[in-house]
Amino acid sequence: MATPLQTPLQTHSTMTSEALVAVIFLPLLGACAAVMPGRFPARLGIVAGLLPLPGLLVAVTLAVWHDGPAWLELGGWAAPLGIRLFVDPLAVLMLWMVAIIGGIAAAHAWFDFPPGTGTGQKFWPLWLLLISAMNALFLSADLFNLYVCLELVTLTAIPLIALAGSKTAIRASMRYLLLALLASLLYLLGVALLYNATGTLDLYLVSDGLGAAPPMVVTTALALISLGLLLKGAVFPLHIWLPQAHASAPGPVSAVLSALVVKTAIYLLYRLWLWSVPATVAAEGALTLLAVLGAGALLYGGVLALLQERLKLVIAYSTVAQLGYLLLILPMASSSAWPIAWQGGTYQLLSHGLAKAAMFLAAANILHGLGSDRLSDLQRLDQRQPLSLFALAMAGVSIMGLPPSGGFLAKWLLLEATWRSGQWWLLAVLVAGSLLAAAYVFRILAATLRRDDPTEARPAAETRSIPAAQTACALLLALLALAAGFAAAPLLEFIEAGTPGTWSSP
Amino acid sequence: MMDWVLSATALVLLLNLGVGMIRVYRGPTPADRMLAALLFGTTTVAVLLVLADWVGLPALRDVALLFVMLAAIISVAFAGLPTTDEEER
Amino acid sequence: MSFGWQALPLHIILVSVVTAILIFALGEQRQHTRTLLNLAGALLKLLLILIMLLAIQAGATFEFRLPLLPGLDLLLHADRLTMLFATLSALLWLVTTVYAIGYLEQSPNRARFFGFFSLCVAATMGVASAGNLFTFFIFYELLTLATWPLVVHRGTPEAFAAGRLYLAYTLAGGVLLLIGLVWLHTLAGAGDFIIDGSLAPIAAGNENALRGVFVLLMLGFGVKAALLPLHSWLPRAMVAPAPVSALLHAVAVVKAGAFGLVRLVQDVFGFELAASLGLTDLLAWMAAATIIYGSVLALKQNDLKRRLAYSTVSQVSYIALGVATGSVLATVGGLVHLVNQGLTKITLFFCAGNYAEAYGIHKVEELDGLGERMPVTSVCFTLGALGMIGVPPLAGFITKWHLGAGAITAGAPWVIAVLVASTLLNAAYFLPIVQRIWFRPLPEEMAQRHDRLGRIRRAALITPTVFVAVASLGAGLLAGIPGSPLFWVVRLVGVEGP
Amino acid sequence: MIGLAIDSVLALGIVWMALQTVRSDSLFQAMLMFIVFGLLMSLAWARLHAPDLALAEAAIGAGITGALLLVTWRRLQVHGPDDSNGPRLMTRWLALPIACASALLVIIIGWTALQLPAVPGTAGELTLQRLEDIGVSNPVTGVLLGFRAYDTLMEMAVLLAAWLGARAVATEFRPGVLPGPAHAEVPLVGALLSLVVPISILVAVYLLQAGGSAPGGAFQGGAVLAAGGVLLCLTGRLEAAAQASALERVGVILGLAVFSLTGLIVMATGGPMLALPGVWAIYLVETALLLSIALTLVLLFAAAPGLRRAP
Amino acid sequence: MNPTAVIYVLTAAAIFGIGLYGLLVSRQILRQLLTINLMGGGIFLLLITLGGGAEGPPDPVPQAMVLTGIVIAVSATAFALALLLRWQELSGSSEVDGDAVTDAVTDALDDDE
Repeated sequence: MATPLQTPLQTHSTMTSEALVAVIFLPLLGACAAVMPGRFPARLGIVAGLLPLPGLLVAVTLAVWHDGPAWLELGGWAAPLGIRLFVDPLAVLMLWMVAIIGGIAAAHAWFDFPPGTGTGQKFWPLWLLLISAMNALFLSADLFNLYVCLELVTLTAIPLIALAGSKTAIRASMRYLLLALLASLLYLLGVALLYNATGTLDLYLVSDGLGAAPPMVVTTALALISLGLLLKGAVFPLHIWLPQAHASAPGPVSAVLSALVVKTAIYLLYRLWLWSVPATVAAEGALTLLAVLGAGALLYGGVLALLQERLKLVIAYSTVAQLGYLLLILPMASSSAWPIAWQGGTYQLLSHGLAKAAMFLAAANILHGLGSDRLSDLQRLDQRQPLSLFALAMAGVSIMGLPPSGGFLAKWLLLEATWRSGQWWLLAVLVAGSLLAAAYVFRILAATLRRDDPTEARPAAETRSIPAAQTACALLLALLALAAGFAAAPLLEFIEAGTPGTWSSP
Repeated sequence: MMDWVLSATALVLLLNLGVGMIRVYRGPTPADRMLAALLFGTTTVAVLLVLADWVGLPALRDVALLFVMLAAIISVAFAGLPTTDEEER
Repeated sequence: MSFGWQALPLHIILVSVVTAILIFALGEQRQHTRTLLNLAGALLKLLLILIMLLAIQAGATFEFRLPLLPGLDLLLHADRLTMLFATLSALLWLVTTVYAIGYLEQSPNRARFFGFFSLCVAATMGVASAGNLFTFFIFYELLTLATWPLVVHRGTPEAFAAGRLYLAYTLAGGVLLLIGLVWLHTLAGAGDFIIDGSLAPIAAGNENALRGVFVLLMLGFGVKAALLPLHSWLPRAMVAPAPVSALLHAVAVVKAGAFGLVRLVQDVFGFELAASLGLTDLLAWMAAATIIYGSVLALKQNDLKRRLAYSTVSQVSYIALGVATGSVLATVGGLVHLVNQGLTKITLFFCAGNYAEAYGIHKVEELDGLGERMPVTSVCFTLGALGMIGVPPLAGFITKWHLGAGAITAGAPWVIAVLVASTLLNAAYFLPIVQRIWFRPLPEEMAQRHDRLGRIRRAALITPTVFVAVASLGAGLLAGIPGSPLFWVVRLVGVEGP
Repeated sequence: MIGLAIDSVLALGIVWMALQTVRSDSLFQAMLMFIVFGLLMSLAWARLHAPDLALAEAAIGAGITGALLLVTWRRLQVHGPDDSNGPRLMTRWLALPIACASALLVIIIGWTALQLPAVPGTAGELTLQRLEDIGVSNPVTGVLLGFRAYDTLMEMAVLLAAWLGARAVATEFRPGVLPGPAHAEVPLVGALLSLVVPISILVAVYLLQAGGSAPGGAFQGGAVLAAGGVLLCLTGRLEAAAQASALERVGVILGLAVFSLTGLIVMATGGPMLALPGVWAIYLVETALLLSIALTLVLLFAAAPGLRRAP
Repeated sequence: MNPTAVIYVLTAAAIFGIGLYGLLVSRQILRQLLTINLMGGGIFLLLITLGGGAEGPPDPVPQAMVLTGIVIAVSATAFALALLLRWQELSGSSEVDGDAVTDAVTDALDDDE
């Protein structure tokens, strides 16, 4: 049923293959370089590992744009014997997000973790490995390889959280680690069953065998894999580890965690349910169930975000909520509005990533400048850190789904899809979710404009200055989130080309 | 016949292990537990050697060899542990 | 997509946006540069609008198109209705800016204030020149975003409470609007909505869907236009500084809602279609109810600005009433009130601001005898009040005359009754104020007080007040000559109306 | 019949050990049970015709993991209040439903797995058919360094990440972290060391070269070598250092770097990515992997950024 | 499926379940790590048994998966133990205050720092 399986496939020119491989291996080797002592290897590793990524992705994007999705067989072994990489518009989109958000967050981190010295020595190898792991994950077409990638993402992300060093951070890391390991095991158990039911580990060949396998086996396997991914992706009600972990991590790490790392699990859920599961498996109910969880996330996360007293916790709970949007589109997979829903979902993926990363970077600047991120301490932020506030507000506009922003276009598409497919409950959830988002974003903004002390006795010097470049990083991401509200048409066309095959209703 | 003898031997050795398990479980002193655990290593080696023939995998003798070596490490690791009140019980 | 001459509406928006960005960037301290920048921006914008006005008179067309989503473009264009609203808001921006410079002298956070003020005006220009409902919605929401910091500007708990209420209403309204838009989009497919009669071909069989869309859109616009029962945010927002009130009531926000209703009836549905679906009656009744209700509540208010606010609730609905009544004359009455109400109400708010700044007066009963202490302001206030009541030949009269005459031609004589009742109520809540100002003695303690204004500030506050008062006077007295608002509206309706 | 009896005894033992690991009151006892569980698992692998796994389980599962757990437990004892006998379980009202849910899951998994039919044409069958293309006769090595070499490479990255993570959280070096050097004074320990350490190197090399045709390979060999290193740590010959030396850093990234670069060079010369050109390349990569695995495991055991010789 | 396979499949399922139960109800982090390793053992056993280990040499692909899995498990355990040491250093306890699951829920509303 999936598009890529029905179209004749080709491996693109070697140039593209090399670009794909480089996207994974440059940061990986960069990490190796950053392990070595001294400033130079670290800087070399960072620059060589991150800077070429956009250029490589241009080549990959053009190739996918012109010739469609492509495989790359590693070692020259065809699936199911070997492992292959698969690149399609969705994967390209994710790679771009890693390159842009990972790159900008890295620029932000450069100042807090100077390469090659002190904490920088600990930070950069992990960071580069994380980037490499996410790129590998988005490209991998093999269920077991994805398990390894998931573990690599987990085992690089958690130490990065722990680098914050606070008691809360260590505690959150510990809990995240235990639950992430549990999630991986559930995933692995499901994969074990799938392999024995189908004889293959290839994400896109599994579907061939699933029809013949006993339904009970398929159900159990898919349920276990999904459960694991829902836990890794912090989907309500399995989100319990996320808020503290994301809120207590160092700023750039929070940005990447919320914008990219949790998305890896959602991405795999998409791959599993929209590519691997064939139409013969009655998946309608499962997709609706996932959407119900998404709706729960949207509402619960929104309400909880509204109750938090610390800025970073508000943003973290906002992540819990916003992930819900990504699951809401699933029940529309069998409707005629699916291409619109797909565009809306993926555009939400993109704009939330940009906006959320901007918010976390801005929050890091604020925390660093003010020494606190309690909402009650944010008074007169417009005087003290106007640019960080500006970034926060711009990103907030996108999170709320108000124009002009990428978030607005995503919300429009989602609304249109729900309307066209007649899924009224989804429509209601979308509306409620966006109103909740508006409530918590404006709550932050209100806290920053408040002036309990009208005489302005507070000296301006209490604000610690932060490097202009760090402010610029947050601003840049926020502006990108806004720009996503203008330059959508070609991007959406590209996304639409990769819409997973539309189902025929059983 | 040979097969029967081998498998019976393996079973006896395994049951032997089970008795050892009881000692590890019951204690009462850490020394009891440690000795039982060391006995374990030895018996495991024996089981592996029997299995090598019964299952028909000579490579299992390598495994047995490995266990012999590791037994030394585990015993040092045990010996290095402090005795706590709980274990003196 | 071209950024040249054709894209003039975009450039007019950008003038305000750039002004806003520069003001933000300048920071709090550079007061003189900011003032200069502000005035330059306002003047440049006014100039560009005048050029565009002349060009349109000469038959030029303007269009800027940027594809945002497949089948949905950001479209800016300029028709006569655009020009009516754009000219009004640009002119009042200039005036209000001058007034605000004087009003906010020495108060904190001026950079923020003027920055968001400029953004509001940019959004208003976007609303005016939106070429389709999608674009309209974008700028409409932008307007919400840009006005919120102004509403909460004072930073007090009351200000934030008002801000919360404002957001609750406008964002909920935005959601209704959005849903209506999505619905309309799925019905009518791709394309621009503001094409007269474009919905007629699909009307058959979709009557109820179109009714649903109309109601949703009407409620969405109704929030900002303060239609009953969606009005209660407006009086609460009175905690904001006087220039903000002027902005909310006259320049941008309420007007954007009313303008949306005009676009909805005139352009999106077309009067014929809306009337045939029974929708104009609905709107007319809601508007009539709002007119009466607002006036009655205004009567009860003791706070001057709150009384003015309820007056706005009432008066803005004249616009909707005129458009919904449908005949040419009534439409003229409604549209001309867009301008007349703006000029008159801004006069009144400036005066209220002057009283508050000079003597700290907020209540109606404190106004006794102020005519002798603040003659200029008081004369302006009186002119505004009389204009609101509709005393001939002032601006309000022009509106009411056309509305009444139009209602008769449209066969809706009940509108006359509404007008009469409203006029009596207007008189009932305005005349006592006028009477207090001129015919009550000044209290003893007031006689000893001096006003708190310096010379320069007084000039900065009085000049704009006089200017808008004269303009509103002119809108009534000189309604017959070419160039007057009535002149424009008649041409507009003559060419484009139903 | 006796075969079944063996299987039953082994299976019961495994389940019982697992149960005791969860249930026993003292944490120390739970760890012992877990180590015994590892031993029995190793026997199960032997029974299930998987000597590669038996080797790996013995060396890594029971050996290294067991030593790691014990030594961590000891550090916890030394550096903190003894709460290993504190409340073991969470509130009881939740424990019962969790037990029921777990039991249900066991039934579902068991039932599901028993329903699985044999599927023809699996990846494993293909592997056996195409093994000669790789050039090694041990199919497991063929998969690990041939058909699914990419997994192995990523797995090395995971190992590296674990060390990086441990280094990131080990903020300060605390003396006495490893069992004290008191054992160095015991005469027998020195003799033991002089015997076991060379043997571990020998066994590691043997396993490495055997890996091509017989069970063994870089992982098992690396673990055995690491076991030797662990012994040196345990007896105080090696101790934790606050910084890794350059040589250690090279060692840690060696496997990953050599593997990736070999793959990239092959691709640069026109071959497919990660296709190792011939058996010599496999051995080259395996040697690098072995060194990295051994060093990383020892470092992880020490929970320290680096190691140095005890004075 | 031959009886040996049945025995080991059931054993695998049982270990996984016991591990899961232990993970969810334990308060001690060290024990939680033990249980995670138990669960992993269950999965590995299932893979090999289903891969035909009861009859002869099992499918090499699951064998490779298990080998990889064992190394990943030891890596994760080692890192977790390092993190545990750090946690104890900061908090003086080797438990994440209270229960892994219920506590996280109450965390939702509390912020300590």
